[in-house]
Amino acid sequence: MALSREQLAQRVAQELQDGYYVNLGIGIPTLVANYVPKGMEVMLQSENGLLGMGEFPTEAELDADLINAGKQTVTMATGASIFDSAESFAMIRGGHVDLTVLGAFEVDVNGNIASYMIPGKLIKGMGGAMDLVAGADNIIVTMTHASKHGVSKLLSNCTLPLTGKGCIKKVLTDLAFIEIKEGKFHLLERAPGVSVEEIAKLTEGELVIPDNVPEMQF
Amino acid sequence: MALSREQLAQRVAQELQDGYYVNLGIGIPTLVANYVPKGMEVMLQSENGLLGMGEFPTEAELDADLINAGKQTVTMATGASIFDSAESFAMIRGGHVDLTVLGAFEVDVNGNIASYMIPGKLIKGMGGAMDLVAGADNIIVTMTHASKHGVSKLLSNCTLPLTGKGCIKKVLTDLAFIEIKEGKFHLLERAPGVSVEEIAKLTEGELVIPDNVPEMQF
Amino acid sequence: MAGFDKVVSSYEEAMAGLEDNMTVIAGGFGLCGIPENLIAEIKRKGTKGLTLVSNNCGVDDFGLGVLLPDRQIKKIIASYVGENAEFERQMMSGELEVELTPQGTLAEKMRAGGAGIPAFYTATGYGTPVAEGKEEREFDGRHYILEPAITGDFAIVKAWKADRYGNLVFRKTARNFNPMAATAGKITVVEVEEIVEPGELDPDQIHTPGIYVNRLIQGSFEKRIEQRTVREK
Amino acid sequence: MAGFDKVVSSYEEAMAGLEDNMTVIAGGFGLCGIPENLIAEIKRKGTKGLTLVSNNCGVDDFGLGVLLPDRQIKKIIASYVGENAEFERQMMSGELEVELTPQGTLAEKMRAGGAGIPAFYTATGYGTPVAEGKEEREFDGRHYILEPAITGDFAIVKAWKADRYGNLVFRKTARNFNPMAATAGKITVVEVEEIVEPGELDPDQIHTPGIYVNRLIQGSFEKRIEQRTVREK
Repeated sequence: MALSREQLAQRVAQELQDGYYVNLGIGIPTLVANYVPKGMEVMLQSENGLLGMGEFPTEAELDADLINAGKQTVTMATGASIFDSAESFAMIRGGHVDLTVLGAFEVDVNGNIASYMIPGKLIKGMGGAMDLVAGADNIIVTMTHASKHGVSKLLSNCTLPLTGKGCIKKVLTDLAFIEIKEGKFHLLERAPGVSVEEIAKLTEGELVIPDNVPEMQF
Repeated sequence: MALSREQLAQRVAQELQDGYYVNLGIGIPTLVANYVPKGMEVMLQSENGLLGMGEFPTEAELDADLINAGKQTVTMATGASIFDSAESFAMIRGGHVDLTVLGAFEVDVNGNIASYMIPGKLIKGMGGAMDLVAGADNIIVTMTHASKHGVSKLLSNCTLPLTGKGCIKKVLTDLAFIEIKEGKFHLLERAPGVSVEEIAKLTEGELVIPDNVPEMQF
Repeated sequence: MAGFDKVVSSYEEAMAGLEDNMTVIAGGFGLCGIPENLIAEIKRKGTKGLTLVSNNCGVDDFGLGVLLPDRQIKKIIASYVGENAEFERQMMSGELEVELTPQGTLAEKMRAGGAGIPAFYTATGYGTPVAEGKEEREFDGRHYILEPAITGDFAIVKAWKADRYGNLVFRKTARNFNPMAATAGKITVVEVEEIVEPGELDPDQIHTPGIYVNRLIQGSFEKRIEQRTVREK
Repeated sequence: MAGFDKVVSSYEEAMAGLEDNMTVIAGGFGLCGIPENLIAEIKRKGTKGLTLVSNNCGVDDFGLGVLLPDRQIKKIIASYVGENAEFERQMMSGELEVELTPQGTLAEKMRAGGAGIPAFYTATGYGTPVAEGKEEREFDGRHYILEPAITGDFAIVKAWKADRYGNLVFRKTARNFNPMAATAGKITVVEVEEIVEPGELDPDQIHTPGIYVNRLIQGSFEKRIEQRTVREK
């Protein structure tokens, strides 16, 4: 079975470490915050200028001056700090964020990522994604392994305009957890009940399959 | 009569305008603060990170955490702000300071200035002087016109290592107020009782002398 | 109060001197911390051919989006746009020029503009469409591109509090691009919720020193929320 | 308090891992806002061959100057030095390498180092000895030189208050180079006058977010004044 959005978030959350500063992109990455392991503390960075993002506000707490990078109203966690956009991206570009999780349309065997633009269709802009993929050393891309029509999104070469070049090392799809190194995809884990063959069939770029590919544990 | 230190400061003060943000270098420039015309407000920038420098403190006000760029204890004026060194020099380099006053060893007809180093003798460093001369559009250099031995400090070419290239337009010496343009010194005013001939004799670089050179007014 | 009093008495006075074809840098992220009334004044004035530098372009009827119907914007430099239909129409038809710039690069370009840094290198955008036409260079084995600074004829900024000297304090994430915008305008105009007397703000806690501010006006703000997201108590 | 508690219990622990020949970036301007006790700990450890990045080098018996007698400093990158006799002797004899850097360029190099900007252009130093060996370039008819960023193995910082998460607040002009230094160290060690619990500092008023801080210690400070200048009441 392909992973649900919640399971994707849960699996990413297993990569967290106590004391991590984490930037979570819009969509599935945002859900990761719901699965931080008990007894562990992470601090969420929101690139519009907030370190220590808290839950959504109650009606009573609602504050138009306090939003996240997805423009949603949020609250501040204990020990939060506020800064301007230049400082926020100094933090990101300077490699101070421990883990960045974001979505993508395509990734390829050279660690390229396309996530912001479909020519002629979707041209809203890259927002902070280009800075995030260029600045972070530790990035997890979360995405579906293939389109609804079975077209692979794990490619030899990205076909869409790139968000970043050679910067992605880990991809979690609804089918598999994959590492990118030496110009190849390396299959690390498979979703529960998903066969190695199924993953191989839906992976266009070269895929290295070890003898033993464990199922993800939840 | 050559101007006294106080007169140099007084003459510079005549160049102030209401609402000016001013950076005053160490030495004579510092004295300018004592001659701000009545009814006029200027705000002093100290490049270690203070806009709105006040008077020296009383014994009771003395605070080791509040110093100026000359490392002297100071106070803050009403409406002062504090910032870090990067911000301070962003302000300076970005041309936001209206007037900069600083000393020099030599200036030349091309607007070059040497003020920080005498090889083999004085190698303490440029501090903020290179940033100040590169960043400000409006600079007044205050200096003695010649050495005690009668060697001119207004030259065809600076002989000492430069602090800045082509950035000085106005020089006030103890003998004259001079503008630098088109590769020449232009005599604007002379110190009371000082003859044009005396100034010419002590000016090594080409000096343009208009028919009428008014005496400075105090 | 003499030369440092930056307070003006009308929005007309606040935006005086803005002319067709000028460049305007605007603070704000989405609809958060935008100079609502200064934008409205630009609409009222009808200034045309503007190049706007702002992270976003508002929505159809609020924020910078209100400058679209009368075609007041010639070009926009932004990181994320198209939250409104008229914007997309003008972009697709080529009536509106859009220069997409990564968010962090945009913030740094404004800062550099205000700080007298003409250009800087960044890894952001290397190997992407953003790098097209830009110098590429390696430092320590990593690839970077050269990004030029941005300055504006005007900067329009929203702060929370100010003193009459133009010292500014921002509130929560409404800070965003506002401090950098404030440094990068030849004329920087700031609207605030509250103006206090000089000396009332703690010098250690001023976000933007008054030296960057030319004009200051107190306004009232709608503060529209773009994505109203609440949790059950 | 879990993973974000940066507080260590001794100066030895604070400077653990500092080894010979490392680069250390230090906050402070003159003797104002210097990490007195962290410097003293480096002296006690006897670490040698250090490259120090700091605006100044203290005085004979205080601040970074205390690292001179035992020849712990191999090289210093500073804007203004020579306030002490031993420094001048070592510099003149060639025992100590000195790289003079304009003050604003030094501050910007630290900021760039922390911000992932490998190099930037500045007009400061163009046509002077500082430009030697550096790329020169024109933008809009003005001359600039290319300045590389600086990072350090360690950064040592003095702040006024911190919470246990490492969020920092500085006091008056003791701020100076400290915030930039804090961003530019692989390991950033901060000593403060007071440590409070997370949540006690106003998030809008934090000067340095805790993400930059690795270790935090509370100390007591002499705060020596270099130029004691007072006026008659």
